[in-house]
Amino acid sequence: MVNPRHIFDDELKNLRADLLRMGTLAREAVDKSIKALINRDTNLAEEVITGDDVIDKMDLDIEMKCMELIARQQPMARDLRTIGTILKTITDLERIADHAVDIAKIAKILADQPPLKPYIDIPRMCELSLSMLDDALRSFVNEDVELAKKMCERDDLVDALYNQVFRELLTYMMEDPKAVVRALYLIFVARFLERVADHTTNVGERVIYMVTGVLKELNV
Amino acid sequence: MVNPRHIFDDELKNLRADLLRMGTLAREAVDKSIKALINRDTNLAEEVITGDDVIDKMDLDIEMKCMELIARQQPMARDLRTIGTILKTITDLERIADHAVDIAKIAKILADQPPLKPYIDIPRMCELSLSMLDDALRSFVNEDVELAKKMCERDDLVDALYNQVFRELLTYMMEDPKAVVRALYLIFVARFLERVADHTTNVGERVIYMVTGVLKELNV
Amino acid sequence: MRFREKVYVFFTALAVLIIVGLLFYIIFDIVKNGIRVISWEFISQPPREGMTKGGIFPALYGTLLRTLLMLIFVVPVGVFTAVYLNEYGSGKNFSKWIRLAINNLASIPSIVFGLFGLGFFVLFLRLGAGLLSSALTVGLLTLPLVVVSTEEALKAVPNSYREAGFALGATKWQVIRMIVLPQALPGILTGAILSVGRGMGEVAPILFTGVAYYLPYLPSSVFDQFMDLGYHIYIMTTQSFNVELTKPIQYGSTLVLLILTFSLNIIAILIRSKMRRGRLG
Amino acid sequence: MEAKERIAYIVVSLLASVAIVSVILIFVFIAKESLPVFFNPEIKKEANLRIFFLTRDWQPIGLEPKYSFLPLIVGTLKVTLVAIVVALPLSLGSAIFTAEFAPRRLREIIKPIIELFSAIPSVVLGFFALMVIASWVQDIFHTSSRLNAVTAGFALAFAVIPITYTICEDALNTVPRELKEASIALGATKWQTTIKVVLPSASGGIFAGIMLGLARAMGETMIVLMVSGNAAQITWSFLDSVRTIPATIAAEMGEVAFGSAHYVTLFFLGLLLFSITFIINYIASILLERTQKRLRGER
Amino acid sequence: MNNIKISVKNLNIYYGNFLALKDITLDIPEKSITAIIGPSGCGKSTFLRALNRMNELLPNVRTEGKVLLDGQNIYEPNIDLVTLRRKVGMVFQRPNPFPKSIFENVAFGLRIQGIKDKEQIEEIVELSLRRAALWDEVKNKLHKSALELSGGQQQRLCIARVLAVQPEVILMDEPASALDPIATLRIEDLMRELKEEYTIVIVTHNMQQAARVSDFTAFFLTDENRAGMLIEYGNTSEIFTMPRDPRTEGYITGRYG
Amino acid sequence: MNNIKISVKNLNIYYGNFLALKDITLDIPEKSITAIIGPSGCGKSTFLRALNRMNELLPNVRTEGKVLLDGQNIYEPNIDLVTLRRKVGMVFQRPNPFPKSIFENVAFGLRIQGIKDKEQIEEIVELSLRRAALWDEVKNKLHKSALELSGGQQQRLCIARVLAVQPEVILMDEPASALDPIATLRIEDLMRELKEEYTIVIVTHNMQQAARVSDFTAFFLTDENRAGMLIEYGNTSEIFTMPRDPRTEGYITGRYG
Ligand SMILES: Nc1ncnc2c1ncn2[C@@H]1O[C@H](COP(=O)(O)OP(=O)(O)OP(=O)(O)O)[C@@H](O)[C@H]1O
Ligand SMILES: Nc1ncnc2c1ncn2[C@@H]1O[C@H](COP(=O)(O)OP(=O)(O)OP(=O)(O)O)[C@@H](O)[C@H]1O
Ligand SMILES: [Mg+2]
Ligand SMILES: [Mg+2]
Ligand SMILES: O=P([O-])([O-])[O-]
Repeated sequence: MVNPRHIFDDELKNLRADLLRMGTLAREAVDKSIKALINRDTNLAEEVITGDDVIDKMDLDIEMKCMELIARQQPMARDLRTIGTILKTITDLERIADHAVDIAKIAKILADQPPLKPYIDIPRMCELSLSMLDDALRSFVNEDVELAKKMCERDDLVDALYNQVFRELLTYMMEDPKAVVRALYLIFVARFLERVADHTTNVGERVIYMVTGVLKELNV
Repeated sequence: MVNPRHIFDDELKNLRADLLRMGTLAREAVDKSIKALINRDTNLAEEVITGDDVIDKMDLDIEMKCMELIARQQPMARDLRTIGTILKTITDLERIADHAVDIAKIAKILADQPPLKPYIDIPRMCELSLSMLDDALRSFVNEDVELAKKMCERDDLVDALYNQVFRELLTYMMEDPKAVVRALYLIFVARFLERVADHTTNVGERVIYMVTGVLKELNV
Repeated sequence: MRFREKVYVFFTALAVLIIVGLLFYIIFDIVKNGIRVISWEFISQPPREGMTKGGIFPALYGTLLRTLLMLIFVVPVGVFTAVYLNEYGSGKNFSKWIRLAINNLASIPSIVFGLFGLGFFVLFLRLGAGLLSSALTVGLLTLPLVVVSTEEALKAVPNSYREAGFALGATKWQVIRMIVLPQALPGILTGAILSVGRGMGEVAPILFTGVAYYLPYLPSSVFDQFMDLGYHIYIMTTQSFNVELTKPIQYGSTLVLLILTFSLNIIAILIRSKMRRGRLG
Repeated sequence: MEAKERIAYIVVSLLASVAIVSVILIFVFIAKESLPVFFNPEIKKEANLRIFFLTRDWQPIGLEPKYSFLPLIVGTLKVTLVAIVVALPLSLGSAIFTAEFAPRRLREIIKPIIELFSAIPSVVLGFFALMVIASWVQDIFHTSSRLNAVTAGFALAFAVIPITYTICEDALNTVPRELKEASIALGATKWQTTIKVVLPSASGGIFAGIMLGLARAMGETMIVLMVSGNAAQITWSFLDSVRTIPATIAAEMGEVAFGSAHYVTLFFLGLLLFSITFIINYIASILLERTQKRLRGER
Repeated sequence: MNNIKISVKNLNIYYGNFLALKDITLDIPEKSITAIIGPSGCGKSTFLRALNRMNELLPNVRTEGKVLLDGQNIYEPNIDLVTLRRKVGMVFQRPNPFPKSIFENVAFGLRIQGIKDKEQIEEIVELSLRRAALWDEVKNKLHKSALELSGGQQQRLCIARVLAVQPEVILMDEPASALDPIATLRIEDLMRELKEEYTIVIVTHNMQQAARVSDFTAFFLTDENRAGMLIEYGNTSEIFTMPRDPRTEGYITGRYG
Repeated sequence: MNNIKISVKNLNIYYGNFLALKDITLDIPEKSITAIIGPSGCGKSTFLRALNRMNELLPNVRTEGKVLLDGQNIYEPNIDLVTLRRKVGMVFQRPNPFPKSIFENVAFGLRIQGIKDKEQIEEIVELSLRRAALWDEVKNKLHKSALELSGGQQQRLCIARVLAVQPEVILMDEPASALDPIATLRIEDLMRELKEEYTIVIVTHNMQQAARVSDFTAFFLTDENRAGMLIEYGNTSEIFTMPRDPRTEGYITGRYG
């Protein structure tokens, strides 16, 4: 017997695919923005900045589709939670992409300034945040609560790294007035990456809610 | 003839009242955090920090109520848009409250440090942001599209102020290494206020969407 | 309160008991007294000795023949009248008149049919007093029976079948022929059987239209006079010169008539109940 | 295809008009044969409305034929009254029992059995009445004549019962089950439900059943012909022999000369009978339709 | 959670040999709306009719187990059915006013109780019609036939009719399935008002309706022998946002089977 | 937007003197599902039945205006009704299979066209049943009575029966209102598949159904004289998320009146 809701399921599937695509774009944006920063690649930075429009549009698109699906298909229970999750997750993804833009803008500013010091912690933060995002998206696709929970735990590492970067750069600033601007920007970058991880944690919480019906803040 | 949906209308009204209450709380949190900063009032700062739990809980509560209302009342058209608006708006309000906490934390740190300079621009930014938030909430209550639009325009002022504060503080930092930490924190505060205004703009966009059905980003 | 209600209900049950008891008593009495008389001879022989002896063959023959003739007339007329009423004529004035006529026919006392048969078929159409006049007269009398039961059967065919047929591009006659009539067949059959059962036992309408007291020969054409079972009973019981002597014959004839009409009615009931069950399933 | 349709329509319409034509013909012919009562001076002398309704004797055979309808009408009314008095409680009671109180199985047995009554030809009923009922009546009432209004009325009741029963039972049955359940769910007992909800709802149908039974009783020929004694007399006693209108026609039509005053009078009786039963049936059918409509929830 | 009004314990119902409801145990709280949902034939109506012993009007029904109304088992032999059914009123799927006047419909329950006092009757009739939110619409035609009302009005009249006998529990078997969407919403609204004073149990095919109107929802399903069972019972919002049983989830999201 | 299949122009329909539909103008696109919604009595069924001239089976109906099917006015006098109704098939509210075998039900439309070729008939029957997503369920009992099927299966059989005469348009008047929720969803699913090849117009009381299944939605309402009018017509998603007319908004959010 065919599932009588298969059309709705198809639409839901499309929506999830859309979300995943958006997640991937956001992830790439962050990745590229950090690459642009490190490699002083203004073109790449510009790409991230202009690319954000696509993501913003996807955000709107998906939201409208969700509303339409609610209006037209009267989802209940898990279906409804899925749509709720998508609705909230796209906001986080959109924010993540915005942070990528913020970073890219800083990359553009710093591109023609001498490097303060070799980038070590920031790429590590980026890597960590993005691996979290990967896991968040994967847990969404596979409805994998365990993965989501583990992923959320890693947020602490990102926070620790942020504090470390913050303190280090603070020292630079106090030591060398000429470094102030650059260091400040880098602090912002670190801060943005920390936010990326925070938003990623939100996604994880949402996945858990979607599957279990329980919504709990994990990154207090 | 009585409106056959009056129970649903009542529930929707409750939800709107909840949202308003949450908005007011968020607004107060921001207000208090800045007051705590200016007056070096660690108690007040602490109050903001602990008070955030209430707002977080409201966020969850309202979201769950929205989902329940969707599941149980099959809202359509404007009813649905209202619920969608509430769902998204609470995220913004929650973020605004979070930023208040961030500011409060900084207030605590800066409380036992000598003032860098008299606060002028930051209180103004705060005032401006909060007046925007007031208008946003009012436009939500009165479904006043015009007010929402005007409110969003003021975001540019906040941005301008932010840039001004940023540059000024940057100068302080470069001039005096001892000022670096304090200036840095103040930049963060300014940045947070700027974010508050951004989130407020989002609320405005949502109100416009709720009333007209058209969703457009106003603060690109 | 409760007790009083039980008493009421008891009285209604008593009514049933009385009616059913009487019915069984009638049957019992007739069977008891009639069964001894019935034999092959009784069925197959003509009456003898001034109708005090012998059988009832000519009467049985006459009855069956006139009923058969009646059937040939009444079934097509009745069925198609019903078809008209239910399929073609809804809302038309003509069908209001038909319906009025049918109701009217059903209400006319049988003796009035007899008068009419005499005045119209026998005298006016000059069909003479014979099988045909009688069959037509009785046919008119049972016409409402056929129309009503056919119409009921037609009505029981859900309208949605017809709409479905039309929506598939069928013509009216196709819908009637391929969907409605087959579906209504059991009902039509019941109507026909009931009309036979009814017509067979009617005496009043044939009194003046062709029945004979005694005939030495069987009718050879539809214009001939005939003997009839019911009439036979009537004559034997009221006009016979020695009622007591012919009592066994009276009972025998009555039993035969009763068996004929009952069996037909029982068949009709069976068909109907089967039909009803079929519709539910 | 078009032609086939047309032919089918024409054939069906023609057959359908048989009923109308018949009724008209019946009326026309009965009326035609009885019209001389008004228009033929010869016949008017012997048979006219004054004689029919204002004299007291029916003696059609003899030197001076007397054609008063009054004894016939009285006879008809007597047997009808007896028939209704006997049949009504029995059939209505049974209808209530079968429709409301009998378990379903029992009901499915009772109903066809009672309806089988209508399958008994009236000669057979007459015969039975002659053989059995007449003796009962004589034993009970010690009458001089076995054949009288009570006997005939009693026998007629057998003819009336199935009609009245069937129509009443149907009427009770068409009362929607939901109505009964509603009443019971409101705390009414079954009997209260029957009396307060079911009977009022079905009252039109029940009344119609009674009327139709009445018409049947008035028009029935063979039974009364066989067991009423056929004495045309006006008395108050129900234990006297009576002669009814249909029985008179049946008994006398066979022996009259066509066109004679007697012949015409008999046809006029037929016309009278026809008219009375027509009116009764008409009222009944209106009642029935109205009740059914009401129960179906139409206005 | 309110007090328990009706407590069903290990209820089994048979039609002849066919087990239509299997081992139902369930507590219905006072002054709330409890909805029974489930696919066709799962025994919803049977369950509902067990609560005022209406099943006994059908032949061959056998009931095992207990149904406690205010702690009293209604299946005990000494229970007075008439009193029980006045306490536990019932509203049916199709509006079924008696073919009498509006007034007489509502007065019916009083008259069969032998109440004769005209004023008292008038008072109760008005009160019941008011409670059923019908008074304003019919006050000028109380003596017109009830059959002239619209479907939704008729259904409210049926509710008024039940209210007049002052029930404590009102059972409703798909009370809105014969009505149009607006009339349906009005009936639902009325239910919500009535639950202030009465305990209401409804059966509905329409899941959305159960979701909209009820406080508690019971989900029934048939097992492999077509016997109806209780699958899940709880707060309506939980049932519709996070049901515990996957079969409930499947049913309410339309993916059952 | 697809091509226009049916174009209704200034349609007025009278029952006797009563104007039931007033000045309806509306274009129905090809290969899509168009839903007609509106309160009871607003003329939805009347409208639908105007599209294949089924109204003419009722007495006293008068139709003004035009209904163009592929540009051809079906109300012109020379139109062959039989052909029209084969082109514009209809599925009714209650499943109404003929009391014949499953096979004969589907073959009916062919037989009335005079098709005798056994193989051809068998082929078309199978194809139609497949298209109606019923083949697998009935292929082993084609000669069993259609009345033995479940309600949902019967309705799909009725759809197959229509498909067998190769219509271009399928009209459905509340095709799922007699079905349980699951069977309803299956019919809706089938509709979505059918719209790949056919133009479908449905009437439904169930707003949610219109929302779920249709591409376009027309909202009808009656005016003060009880004449049905078209209030709004457009994309289903727009109608249900941001209707332009406040009356539409009122109706779909349940606040009409
Ligand atoms: N009077 C009866 N005799 C025998 N079986 C019955 C009777 N009434 C119901 N049943 C059977 O009992 C089961 C439950 O029936 P019930 O009417 O309670 O179901 P339901 O859930 O109300 O269904 P629906 O939603 O179709 O009304 C079904 O299988 C049905 O066939
Ligand atoms: N055969 C008819 N004769 C007279 N009036 C009719 C007829 N059929 C329908 N009407 C009237 O025409 C109007 C429209 O009826 P229609 O059946 O088209 O409405 P509908 O929208 O389909 O309603 P529902 O949702 O109840 O099916 C109603 O006012 C109705 O009373
Ligand atoms: Mg049920
Ligand atoms: Mg309709
Ligand atoms: O989106 P945020 O600025 O609140 O991280």
